[in-house]
Amino acid sequence: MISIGYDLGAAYSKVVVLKDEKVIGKGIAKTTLEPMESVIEARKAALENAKIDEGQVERVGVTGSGRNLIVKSDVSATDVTADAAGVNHINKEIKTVIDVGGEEARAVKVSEDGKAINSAVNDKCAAGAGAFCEAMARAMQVSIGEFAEYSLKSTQRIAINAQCAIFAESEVVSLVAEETPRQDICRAVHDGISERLTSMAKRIGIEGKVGLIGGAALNKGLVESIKDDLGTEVTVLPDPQYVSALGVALMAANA
Amino acid sequence: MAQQEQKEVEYWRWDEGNWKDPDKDWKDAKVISAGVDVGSVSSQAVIMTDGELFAYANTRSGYNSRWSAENVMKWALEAVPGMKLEDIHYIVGTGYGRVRVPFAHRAITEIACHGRGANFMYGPSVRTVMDMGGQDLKAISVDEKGKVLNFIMNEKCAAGTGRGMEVMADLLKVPIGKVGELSLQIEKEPPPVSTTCVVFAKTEALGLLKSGWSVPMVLAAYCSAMAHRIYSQVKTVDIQKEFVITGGSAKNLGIVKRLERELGFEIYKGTTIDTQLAGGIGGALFGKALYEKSLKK
Amino acid sequence: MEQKYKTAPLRCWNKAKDIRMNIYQEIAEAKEKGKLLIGGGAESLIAIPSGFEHAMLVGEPYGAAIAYVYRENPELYMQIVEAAEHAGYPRDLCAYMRDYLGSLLLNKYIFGGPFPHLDFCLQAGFCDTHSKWYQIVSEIEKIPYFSLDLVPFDWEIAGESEKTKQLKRDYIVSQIHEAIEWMEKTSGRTFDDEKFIQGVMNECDSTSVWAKICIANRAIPAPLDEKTILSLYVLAVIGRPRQDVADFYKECLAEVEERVANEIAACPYETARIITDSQPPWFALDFFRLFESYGVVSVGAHYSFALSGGWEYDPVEKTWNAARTPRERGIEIKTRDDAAKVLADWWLSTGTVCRGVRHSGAGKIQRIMDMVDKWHVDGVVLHLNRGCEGTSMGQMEIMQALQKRGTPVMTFEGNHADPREYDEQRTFARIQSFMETMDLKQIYEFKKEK
Amino acid sequence: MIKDFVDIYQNRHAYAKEWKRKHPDSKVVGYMCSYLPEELFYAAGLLPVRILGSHEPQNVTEPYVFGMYCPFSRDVLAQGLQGRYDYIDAVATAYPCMHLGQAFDSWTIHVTQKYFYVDMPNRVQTPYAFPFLAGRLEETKREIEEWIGKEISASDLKTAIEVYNENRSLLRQIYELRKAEDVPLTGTECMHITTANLFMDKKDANKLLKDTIEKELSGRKAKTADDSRLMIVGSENDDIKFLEMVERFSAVIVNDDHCTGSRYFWNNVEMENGAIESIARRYLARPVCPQRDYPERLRLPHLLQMAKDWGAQGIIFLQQKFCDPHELDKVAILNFFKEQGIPTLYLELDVTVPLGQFRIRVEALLEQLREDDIW
Repeated sequence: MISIGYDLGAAYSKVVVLKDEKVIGKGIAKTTLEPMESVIEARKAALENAKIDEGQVERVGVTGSGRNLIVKSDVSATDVTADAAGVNHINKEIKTVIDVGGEEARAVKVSEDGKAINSAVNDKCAAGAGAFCEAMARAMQVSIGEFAEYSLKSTQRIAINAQCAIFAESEVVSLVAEETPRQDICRAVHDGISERLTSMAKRIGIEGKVGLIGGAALNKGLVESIKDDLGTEVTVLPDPQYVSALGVALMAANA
Repeated sequence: MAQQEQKEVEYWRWDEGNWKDPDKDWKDAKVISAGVDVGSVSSQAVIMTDGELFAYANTRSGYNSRWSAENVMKWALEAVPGMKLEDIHYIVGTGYGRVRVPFAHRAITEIACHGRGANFMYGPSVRTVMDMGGQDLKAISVDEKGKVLNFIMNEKCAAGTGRGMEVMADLLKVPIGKVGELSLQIEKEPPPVSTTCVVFAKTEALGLLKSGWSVPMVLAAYCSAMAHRIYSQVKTVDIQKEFVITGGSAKNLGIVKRLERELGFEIYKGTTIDTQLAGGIGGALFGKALYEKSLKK
Repeated sequence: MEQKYKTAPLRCWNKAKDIRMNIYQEIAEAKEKGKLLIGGGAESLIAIPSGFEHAMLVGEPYGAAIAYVYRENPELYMQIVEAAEHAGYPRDLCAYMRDYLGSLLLNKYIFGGPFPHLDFCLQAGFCDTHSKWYQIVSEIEKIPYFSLDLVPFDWEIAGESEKTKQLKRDYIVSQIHEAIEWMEKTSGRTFDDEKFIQGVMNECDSTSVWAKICIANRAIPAPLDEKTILSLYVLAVIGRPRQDVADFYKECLAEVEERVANEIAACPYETARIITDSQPPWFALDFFRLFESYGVVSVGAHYSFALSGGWEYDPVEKTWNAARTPRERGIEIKTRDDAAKVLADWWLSTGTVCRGVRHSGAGKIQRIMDMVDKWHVDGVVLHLNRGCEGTSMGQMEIMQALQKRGTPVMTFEGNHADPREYDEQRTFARIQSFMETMDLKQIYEFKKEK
Repeated sequence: MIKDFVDIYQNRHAYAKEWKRKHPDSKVVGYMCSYLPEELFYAAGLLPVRILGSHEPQNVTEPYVFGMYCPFSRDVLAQGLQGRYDYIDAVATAYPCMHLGQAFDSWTIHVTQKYFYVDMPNRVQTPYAFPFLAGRLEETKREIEEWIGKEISASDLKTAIEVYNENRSLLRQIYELRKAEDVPLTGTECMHITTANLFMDKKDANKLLKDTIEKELSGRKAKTADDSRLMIVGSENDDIKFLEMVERFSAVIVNDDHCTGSRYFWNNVEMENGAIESIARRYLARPVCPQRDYPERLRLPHLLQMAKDWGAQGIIFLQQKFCDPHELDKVAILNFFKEQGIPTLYLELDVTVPLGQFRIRVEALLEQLREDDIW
């Protein structure tokens, strides 16, 4: 059984190809002004990576805010359900998942059998999403990578008080003006985002192991802040940005 | 990810540069004063001779205010052969980095400086000054001397600021200077975007393009949303004519025209001076006054 | 999939609509008809002015009506809500109040014409906003203002002492007398005790019968869905002391019981039942229809049950029944003072909205759990209402309690009277996830009503 | 001495624990609103301590409190959830406002089961509020007696009232000193005193206050006549960091209208025949919190009088983000001072203050006040 899963988010399109519940191909592409462009590019990459052609795909699953772009599918599910299915397949011990996408962040409680029991989503403000980091990195004139590295070197804690990505820049600027060490500012930004993420998780109640998925899970600085906030171990799942796509591919296979 | 972005063309970048009045010689001046406006997005250094505009530089702020201040001042001086920093009698620092201008004699808020600067640029009839800066919106009501009577600033949300427009320009691959006119090249005014939150507006803009909107339409929708937000902000101070705009976004006709529609009257545009210089000019004028005061003592 | 149950439109629905429009018409014409026109809030013991020929513009439902305008005329709505913001009232304040103030400041009556000029405001404060709301209104309108202080009973499980209860009764009774004398002085009109007594009796009848209607909705299939309930409960909110309203509810109860007897369902596909809490986003009730496309019917809300209902606690069964009216208890009301005492006690002991605002803890949780059991509820939807922090009291605690108990619960942030703070796309997405977590499949495609 | 108050402000819990060690057979009651008649509890030999936030970012309250409720109420609840007040034996409040009410309800569910709740009337302007409150206080007295298992005697009450009255008078004295041209203590120092006082046994506090007035404040000059004189008005505020920032400029805060400041102690209990009645009258007559200021607006003349008597040139309106009662008074107050020609600045407080964004607003206000200087 070969199934394909699409996770069409606001910032990226992610595609996963499964053969008998094993990942055989992955593809990712940045969303552009031309909607289908990134979908096609990501699918192409995934199929090439899986070394199969489209004809061999038996089942199709779609999730993500852009899921209506794919007209014909066997399963269409919200990110919450796809997250739960994907996480549970990779690591059964994880009962609470935090998914940090480009503009959306969510926390999902997962049942024994990989169903979503409960979930919370970040509200209308983008603070607490990946885009926040990008804006901050830009204000600091460093790359996302360096941004995370700096934050790990931080020695003192400061609180950044701003709920808005762009406006937090001015807090950052005034911190810089006060000649606060760069690494502490980076840490403060990560703490700020982490605070919002963990708040969400706490609203639905944290149980079992905590897993982290979504592109921002690759940001070591953020992961560190989240660990501190929760005071527990946090597992970053392999290929975190593909977990939703994997989940919905699974659901398609079992549909 | 961010690295990739940096390779791409930076559409948000506006022209930087420096200028000197060819017909003036600073050696004839009794008082040479300067205002250095270090903002969160851009920095300006303005040099005035006996209270008249003489030279300036305008550049992007670095993340370290001190460097930005030194850098922009250096640039302004480069425009003036032979002038050295020490030749300037009094320097006022203003803007976010005002306390970090190493060579400034005094720091004064951009609120006071924009009030004073607008008074110089547009004349004593100015009553309301709207500073549309990089991350702040400031509505300032002033008297005939340009003295601040009351002011309001946006809290905790940068929606409707110049910085947001830069992100839009970047997203739609339109040079920032062209955004305004392009947004006016439409048959019919589209409904404004529902959110001016920079991050969400991005998604919304993408959505609109997907549903077949043209780039000018999207820009129009974003400009009118920004204009509306700006209007709601100024509405809380009592708006009086003449109403002028300072700061970078004043150059964006797409916003200005739509703001006029909301206000129901024309925004006063009687100046030839670059609106981004208002803060620096105000600073330089305070510098002159403070220097003369110090002589009297 | 064919329908599980037969369904039929509610016969008395149009009558409800007419009574509502009449009331707003009477308000518009009050002046030329020589009646007093009074402004105030829904929980303001609106039976008190019954002793006068009067009409009352009740603030909350009027705010809701303004929010509803957003559907047909978003521009007009924006003008109104922004008028209040431009006057300096922050956006996180009570959305009903902001809509109301905007309409007043623009002098636009949402049902046409200028904002009707009020003779005075008579208001009762039970949340942080109400007494200030009408203070601001009377300052803008330069009219007299009287505000009662309503200190509600605590929930029964708190075991409040009889002496404290008596103090609260006395406090309200003396304020009712104070209010009546004040109104006579301010208006120069004489107060008719007979009419007042009738108003109080009607108030008790209307609210007691409404509770019976809610109880009838325990039946499976549910004879009423929440969207319908919301268009019925509003009559009590704006006119419970009126004869026509009291009579209407008796008629309505009869029809609902008839529906129960004949298994006539509100939702022909009923497979699961939910309740909600706090006011819904009035301008976007479509989300109830999205639920129905999954065979999910909302059978009510603590909010609509409590605001219009008179409930009596049964300490033995630890549950709430329809309160017995003074008539049913054989209490005779002869004088103004009798009526004041009955009204005060009725409000204190049978109303559960205000006590939920002052004491949100264990008591409100107990009430919600009771509803979950008695109305056979499979899931609870909590509207985290940015527009009304009073009805949002205790909601997060309720969510925790439901999770402990294993009852599926969904929250969504929104605003009952400010569309700018309600994101329909995201709310629909959350509902879909919620349905997926409840393992429910969509039965038919949902189309948004125009 | 001031530094002792600073020390108690910073180590409030150490103080209470020490007090408990010294009074082994007595109890501590944490309370949430300045309308709580502390005299009743003090008369019973209990120590009432105000529960305030710690101004640290936190999210332990997230599961229990709706996001629209004010940062202060969340910060207060957070203290309980984090076990900082683990030494209190009961929690108490007079009806505060919805947000703090939520913090109280959640506190009784998750932190301290034993509670006292006083139905403080809102309509303090009606004569019928008095018999209600007096009766309610009799009940509270009875509840306390049942809890501690002994009667509160008339003389206990009398002493408690005397101690609290003395405390109020001493604080009032300190505020009187702030009328001077060269203010003997900064607003920051004063806030340390008034706030620390909320955590203290008033007998200790009174001693310390006397010493400070006699030994430290006489002849002291903390600020000079050139500094701009400001008054702060608004909701709960013990935001030392903000005051420090303001007073780092050439400015001094000379008075306030906050429930942790002047509203707490402005008026004494006037002893009449009955102690309980006298207490009830005091709480009905005290400077009001906005949601109790109707139908008449009694705050406006009171604030103006304070501004005049203390020579405040400008007013900073400091309000907890999302605080409805204060937002409902905001328009009236700002317009009122505009008519009076006194410049105002309106700021929203959060758990931590965005100093970067506030500094410029404060500086601009001060520039506005300094006629002669740059203009």
